[in-house]
Amino acid sequence: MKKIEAIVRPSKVEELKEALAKLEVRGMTIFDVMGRGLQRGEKQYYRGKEHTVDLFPKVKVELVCRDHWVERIIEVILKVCATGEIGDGKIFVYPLEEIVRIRTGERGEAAL
Amino acid sequence: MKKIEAIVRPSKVEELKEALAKLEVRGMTIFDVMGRGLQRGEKQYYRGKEHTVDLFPKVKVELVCRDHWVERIIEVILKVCATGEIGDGKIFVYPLEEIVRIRTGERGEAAL
Amino acid sequence: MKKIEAIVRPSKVEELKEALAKLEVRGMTIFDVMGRGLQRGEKQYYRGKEHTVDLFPKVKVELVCRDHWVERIIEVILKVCATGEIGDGKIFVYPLEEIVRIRTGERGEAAL
Amino acid sequence: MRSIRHWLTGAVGAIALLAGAAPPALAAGGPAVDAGDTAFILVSAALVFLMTPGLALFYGGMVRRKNVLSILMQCFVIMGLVSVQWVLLGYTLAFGPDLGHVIGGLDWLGMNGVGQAPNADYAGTIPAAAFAMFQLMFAIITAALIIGAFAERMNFAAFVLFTLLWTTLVYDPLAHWVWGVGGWLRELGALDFAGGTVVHISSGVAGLVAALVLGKRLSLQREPVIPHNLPFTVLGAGLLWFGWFGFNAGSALAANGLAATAFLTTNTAAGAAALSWALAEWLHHGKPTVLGVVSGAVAGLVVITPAAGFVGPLSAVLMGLLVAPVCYWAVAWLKARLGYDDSLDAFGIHGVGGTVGALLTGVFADTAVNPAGFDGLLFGNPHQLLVQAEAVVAAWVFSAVLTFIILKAVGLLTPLRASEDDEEVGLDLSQHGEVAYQYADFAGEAHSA
Amino acid sequence: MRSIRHWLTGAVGAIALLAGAAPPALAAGGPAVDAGDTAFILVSAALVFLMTPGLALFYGGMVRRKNVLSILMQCFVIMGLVSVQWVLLGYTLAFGPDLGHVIGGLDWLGMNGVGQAPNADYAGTIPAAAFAMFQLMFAIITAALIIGAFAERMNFAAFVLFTLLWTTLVYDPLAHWVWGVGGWLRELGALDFAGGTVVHISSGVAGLVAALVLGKRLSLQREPVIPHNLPFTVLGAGLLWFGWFGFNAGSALAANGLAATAFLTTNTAAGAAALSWALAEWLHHGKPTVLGVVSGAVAGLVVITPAAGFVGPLSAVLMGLLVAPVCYWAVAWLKARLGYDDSLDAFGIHGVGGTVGALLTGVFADTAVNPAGFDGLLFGNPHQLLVQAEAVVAAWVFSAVLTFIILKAVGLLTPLRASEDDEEVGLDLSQHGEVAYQYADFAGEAHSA
Amino acid sequence: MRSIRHWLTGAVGAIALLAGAAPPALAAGGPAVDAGDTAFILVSAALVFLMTPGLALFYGGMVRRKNVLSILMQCFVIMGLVSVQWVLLGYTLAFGPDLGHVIGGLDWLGMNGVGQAPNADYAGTIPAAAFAMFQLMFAIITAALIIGAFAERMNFAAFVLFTLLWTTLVYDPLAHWVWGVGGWLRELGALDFAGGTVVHISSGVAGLVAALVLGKRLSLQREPVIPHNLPFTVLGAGLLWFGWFGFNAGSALAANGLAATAFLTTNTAAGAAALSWALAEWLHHGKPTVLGVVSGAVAGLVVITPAAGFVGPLSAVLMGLLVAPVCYWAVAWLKARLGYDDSLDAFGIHGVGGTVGALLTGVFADTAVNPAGFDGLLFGNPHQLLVQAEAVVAAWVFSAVLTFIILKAVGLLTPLRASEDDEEVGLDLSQHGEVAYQYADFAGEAHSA
Ligand SMILES: Nc1ncnc2c1ncn2[C@@H]1O[C@H](COP(=O)(O)OP(=O)(O)O)[C@@H](O)[C@H]1O
Ligand SMILES: Nc1ncnc2c1ncn2[C@@H]1O[C@H](COP(=O)(O)OP(=O)(O)O)[C@@H](O)[C@H]1O
Ligand SMILES: Nc1ncnc2c1ncn2[C@@H]1O[C@H](COP(=O)(O)OP(=O)(O)O)[C@@H](O)[C@H]1O
Repeated sequence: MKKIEAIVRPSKVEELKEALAKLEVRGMTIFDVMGRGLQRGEKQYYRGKEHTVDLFPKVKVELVCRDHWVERIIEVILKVCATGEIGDGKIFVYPLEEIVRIRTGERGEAAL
Repeated sequence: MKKIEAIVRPSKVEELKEALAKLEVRGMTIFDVMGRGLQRGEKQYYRGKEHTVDLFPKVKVELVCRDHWVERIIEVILKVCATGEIGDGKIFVYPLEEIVRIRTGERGEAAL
Repeated sequence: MKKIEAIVRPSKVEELKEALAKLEVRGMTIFDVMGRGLQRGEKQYYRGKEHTVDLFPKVKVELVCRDHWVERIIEVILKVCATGEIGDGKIFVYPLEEIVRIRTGERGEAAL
Repeated sequence: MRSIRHWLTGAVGAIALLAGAAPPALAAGGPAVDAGDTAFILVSAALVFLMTPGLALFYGGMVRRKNVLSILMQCFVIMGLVSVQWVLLGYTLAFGPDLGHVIGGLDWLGMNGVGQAPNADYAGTIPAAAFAMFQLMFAIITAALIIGAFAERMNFAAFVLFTLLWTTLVYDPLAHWVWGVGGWLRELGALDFAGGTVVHISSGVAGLVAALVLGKRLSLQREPVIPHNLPFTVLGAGLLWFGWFGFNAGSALAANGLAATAFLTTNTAAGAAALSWALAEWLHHGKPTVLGVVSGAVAGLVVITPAAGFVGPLSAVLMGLLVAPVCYWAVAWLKARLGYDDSLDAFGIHGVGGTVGALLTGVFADTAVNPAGFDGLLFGNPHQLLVQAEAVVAAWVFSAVLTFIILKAVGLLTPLRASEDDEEVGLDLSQHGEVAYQYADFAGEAHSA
Repeated sequence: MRSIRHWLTGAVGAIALLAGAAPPALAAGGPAVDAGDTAFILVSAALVFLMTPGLALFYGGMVRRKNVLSILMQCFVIMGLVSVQWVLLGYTLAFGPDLGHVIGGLDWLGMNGVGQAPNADYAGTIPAAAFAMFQLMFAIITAALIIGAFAERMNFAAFVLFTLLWTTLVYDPLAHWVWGVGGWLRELGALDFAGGTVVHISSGVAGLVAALVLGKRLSLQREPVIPHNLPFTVLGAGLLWFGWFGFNAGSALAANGLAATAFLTTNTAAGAAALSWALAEWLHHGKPTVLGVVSGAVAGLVVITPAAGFVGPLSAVLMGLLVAPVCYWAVAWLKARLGYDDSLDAFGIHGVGGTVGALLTGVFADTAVNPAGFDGLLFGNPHQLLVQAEAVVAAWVFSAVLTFIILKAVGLLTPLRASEDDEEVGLDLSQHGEVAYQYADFAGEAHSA
Repeated sequence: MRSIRHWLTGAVGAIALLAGAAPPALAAGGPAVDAGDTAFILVSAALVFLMTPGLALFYGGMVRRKNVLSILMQCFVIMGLVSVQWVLLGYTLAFGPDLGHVIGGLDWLGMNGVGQAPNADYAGTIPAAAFAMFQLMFAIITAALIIGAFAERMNFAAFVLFTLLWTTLVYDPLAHWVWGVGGWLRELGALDFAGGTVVHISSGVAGLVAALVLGKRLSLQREPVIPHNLPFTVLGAGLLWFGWFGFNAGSALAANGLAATAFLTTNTAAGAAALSWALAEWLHHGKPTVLGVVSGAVAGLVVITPAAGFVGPLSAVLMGLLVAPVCYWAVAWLKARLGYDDSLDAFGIHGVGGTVGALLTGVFADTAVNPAGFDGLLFGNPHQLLVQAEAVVAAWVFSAVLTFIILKAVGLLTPLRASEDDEEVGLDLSQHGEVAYQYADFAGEAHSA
């Protein structure tokens, strides 16, 4: 099993959720993060003091899935979340050793 | 060493903290996340427009610990956080290669 | 490639960003977390009811980088974020299997 | 066609007539309206009105994030319910021609006969409608004060029924007793300038009873229950203090020297109590808090309410200094000791502060300030303190017993508490299908589940 | 040197004279100022003023986090723009000596001749400047109501131009028609106590047209668009209700019995409508919401606005009960059905509620309440309903046509909508370079990108 | 027993008598109270009161999340402290019978003799107590304005001492100089309608000195320091603008034509300045901000304060247009250049705007508007500008020197600044043991550490 971490634009989250649901991938955990990379910021002004932002709001989507699902999910993410403009985000894939469903105590693939 | 990630109900966090403290496990990092899975949402209404929520507030608890502690901690989490109703959450266990305590620069188990 | 997770004091984030930028490390993802460890809390009072806090605001900085960069980055984090007082935080290093740049679909080191 | 007017504006009045009540007392050619006084009372009514949104914020900031809308909802529903109830029925119950010293007759049902001419019995220089509106705002805020006691757990339907019954069966009669011409506490000589007994004791005691009947919040033992937005609470306190000028100075029912005196004592007591609460905290645990300071200010406003037009400025300083430590003790010690869950201290501040205020009015009242009042203990008239105590006991007993009965009755129709699940999820989502804040950058959060 | 005074205070007046207008009508030795009435109108003006910050919160809470500042910005810019426009030009267009029943002359340009003495044409017991200020506040709130319709997508420069043109070309003439001495709707006998037509229909219809011309928000289909801070919305509603006492009672232009009546009907209708909206929701989807209750209260305030000084309290109850379900239907069904994106229901509440109110005024108006008005349908005068309908149609057509033309004209100069990117990022950051909230513990967030 | 009354209401008065002061000047049978004027001044006092909670929000929104409660706390503690100080001592220092043109005598200690009858020296148609309360609100807001300068770093105990000393040693005498019968600046002929010198210059300059004495915030260089909640700031500005109608129009001390004029000029200047600040930003960096617009509005309110009852509406437009760019320059350029850390621009807006206003009053004052004033430079009296400049210099020097001395004295007793750790953690938690917001779904957050 793998954990996929996708850092995407907030405005893409709804679409991504729907696209994944079509794959029958429902389980996920998401939260707000701030990202920094190549993207260049808009300026802010407070009483004339300029402040250039270099952290952008992104959403991190975490999905744990079976190994053979990884590529399919990556494909969907790329399709939905790529706009071609800097700041689209990244996908990271990690190994994972164990999964437990708290409700039942089930382990491994059964817990997904 | 392993990293345990538990995604639990917000209302269980206090109890979990206390139960782990009894195990002498104090160190942890926690934050708010939104989760999606089998759980079905309550409806919201804004001027007659219905809006069904499919993301639920959960809390992610991250614990780095020695290998032989993993099972004991999972057991505590199961005991405290299982209500038997859908939405109780998951536990994920990851491998981890290095730990550093920033204050002292200590590495590995000493850093815990 | 590795993922470095640094849990640091919020007041150190700006400095850390700058120090890493000097290393030409720009890409990172950060978010607010609450941490628990050896640090002892200040008391809060609400209409005479005392409430001791044991969760402290920290910031988690996540950096994915090539293997040989890991030590250099740890060094910078230690230099900037160590104050010597309890609560400075931890660094965790994880293995990682794949990276994809959403914008282009590039994989591996090219995606960084 | 003319009959429609009679139907519309007279239908309920007709009921009153059938009920054998006297014809409306007000006629053309009565006393003249004074523009200055009318301006003052209408604006005061608006100020007192604003206290309820202010209270909504004051209370709303103190609950947890998942329940803030339920507080705001209850306040606004009270504004709606009591406004309509008052026009149809409440006003005449409270201020209508006296029946047996305990209640007003139904003569003014549906505001029948309550119009543009003054009613000299209550305020001879302002339109009767202005007086009725000013008084309405007191009825609203009183019902709203109670909700602090059962916050974060009451079933909404039960709340609606409770409010309607309570305002009709507790507030309206009590207002009649104390302020109505012929009311028995008024005839007894009890002093209550702007509603220490009618507003604060009645609501605070009702809150205590409700807290006891409903029981504790589930999470109370399990986790810290901490105000989710103190700036709201502070802003709410600012609006309360602001509105209280209408409450107390407006209770002079004219823009005169007495109103100025009441304004002065009101502000002074609030300021003094804010300071003494902070001081109590500073001494007790080393840090004065802003929640403490605003709680103190409210306690000071409560304590001076019955006394505002009867005491001098130095008495106001003393009353303010005294009341805050007592309320602090009630919320920090007494509540924990007795173990009731008065969520936002409706009893601890309004019940206790109102009681202290009613009694201290019997100590500090001074006919040199207001010849229409009586002297208190300090000025040679210990009897007044006794009278005040009688009024306090009457209000306590009446409010406690009736509140208990009403809650039990409502409980027969619908559960008083939200279900455990609903309480856990939060009343906002479970009772109202709404979430207060959307912090996330992606759309569509829910709440604790 | 004396000439400087003339230059400064008279320059624009001179233009007026050159334009052939009559000399200022006000002279010393006119009617006397009454302190009570003046106090009431100045305070009422302040109350109406506060409605715009209140509206800013009411609307601001309903948009998404990334656009809240753009709402607040638009409200405050309107406060600035209309304040200056009114003093220089607007007041004389609306209330200056009548030209052909459609517009005021330029005699009072730059407030020339509008001073401390009363203008008996409008309010004989208060300074002309007080009347002008009271009226200004209506002009401000009217322009501000519109922004709810095009929220979250309008280009700021276009908004500024639009506002300036709209207040000058739509509000000022319409105010003249309805309230100005000689205005044709006034002469027709249309009743509009406090601005149902002038304020609510005109702004609501303008909102509908703007929503249609600008088109839908990009994200509307893609994701749920949910209020980001309902407590702000509720607080805003509280301030609106509070300020509305100045709006409606102040429209008596004196602190008298009529003001008290208007106060009473205003509060009653608001309360009744809050309840009936909640009830409609309860029946419709099982849960009354706080957004519903405050929307209902506002709808009730809208519906009673034209009627406040012409109807009795029971009519106010009925009007309140009736209007809320109609507005609820308009925002929950009609809007979805017709497919316009009136973001915050400026049309659904103010356009629809104002129309209902103007018509119902023709039903419930009662000369027993106000002999200076007319009887409505219920009191034997069906003709009044016809007159009201004429006024409604006139306001609808005038506002719709002019708003359309103004938007098209502005669109020639600058894009009406923010760019897609800017809309996505949010107007706060893209149009104003600011971010509303800093939640993070580290410094310096941006917004959705 | 009667002696208790004398003890209570007379004790401090007795001290005054012992101190050789004249017996209270007010006696029965004096001038009559006018209800309209009294209504207006009491309501104005309430409006000015509300400015301090408004300021709390205005400032509170601009600090970082971890310090917002400390701002609210300081504002509310000032409300308490100054309310009590004023009743006991401050009022008589400021307005008591003149001693040597610099201070009021102690005759009215503890409000002795300040009652329901008017004091013809100041306001012959309202109760003396109403006048005293109206003036109190000015004392409160003045002390509160200063805190913007030392926000986010002052030690709470030092703040309390500082406030008490400053209001007594700076505000009270200065109020006497400018407004007290016999005060030397008043006798000089300096015009200050509602407190440009007394309120804004004194507090702004005190802020500058405090910022210099305390030094910069630690984090200032290290990280961006950005407002944490701009909607609060905007709401606060709305309440300030609203309350300012009481401040300026109320300063006519009667509900008359002059009050209407002051209302008109106040609103006009605020609107014009809001626009010109936005314009300055638009030209300077391409984006008008809402923080800019509300800062401009406040600057406009500041500049018109001394002039409100002396100038016409077109002068108000000009004053508003002029002041905003000057204040913008002060906060955006001058502050950076000179390097003081005036956290929230108490000096940049109130000090600078107040100075501009006091001087421009000497330019635009017009006896055609107010015959009780003087003409300014534009109307042929350059001398007035000189007089205004003298008053400005006197206020600057007096406030600067005294503030410096008071801070140094307080610094001997307790550290002026919070410890570095406390500043880092935030004043809310470190000084008050509280946290403003609970965002998390689990209970019990702390703050930056
Ligand atoms: N090395 C990295 N480690 C962790 N997160 C990264 C890294 N590089 C980029 N990110 C995340 O990906 C987001 C997008 O990266 P950016 O370089 O701006 O655009 P793009 O991926 O389109 O080239 C960043 O905002 C950040 O959240
Ligand atoms: N595949 C997954 N990847 C990541 N997180 C998941 C996944 N499945 C579930 N979760 C997390 O676990 C939570 C509970 O899952 P859910 O399916 O609703 O209930 P249960 O685990 O009790 O069957 C979700 O809200 C989500 O946060
Ligand atoms: N075992 C752990 N697993 C996850 N996070 C931890 C663990 N121990 C500590 N942390 C994180 O590191 C932070 C600092 O730890 P703490 O023990 O307080 O200080 P220090 O690392 O300086 O000794 C904590 O607040 C928490 O966020």
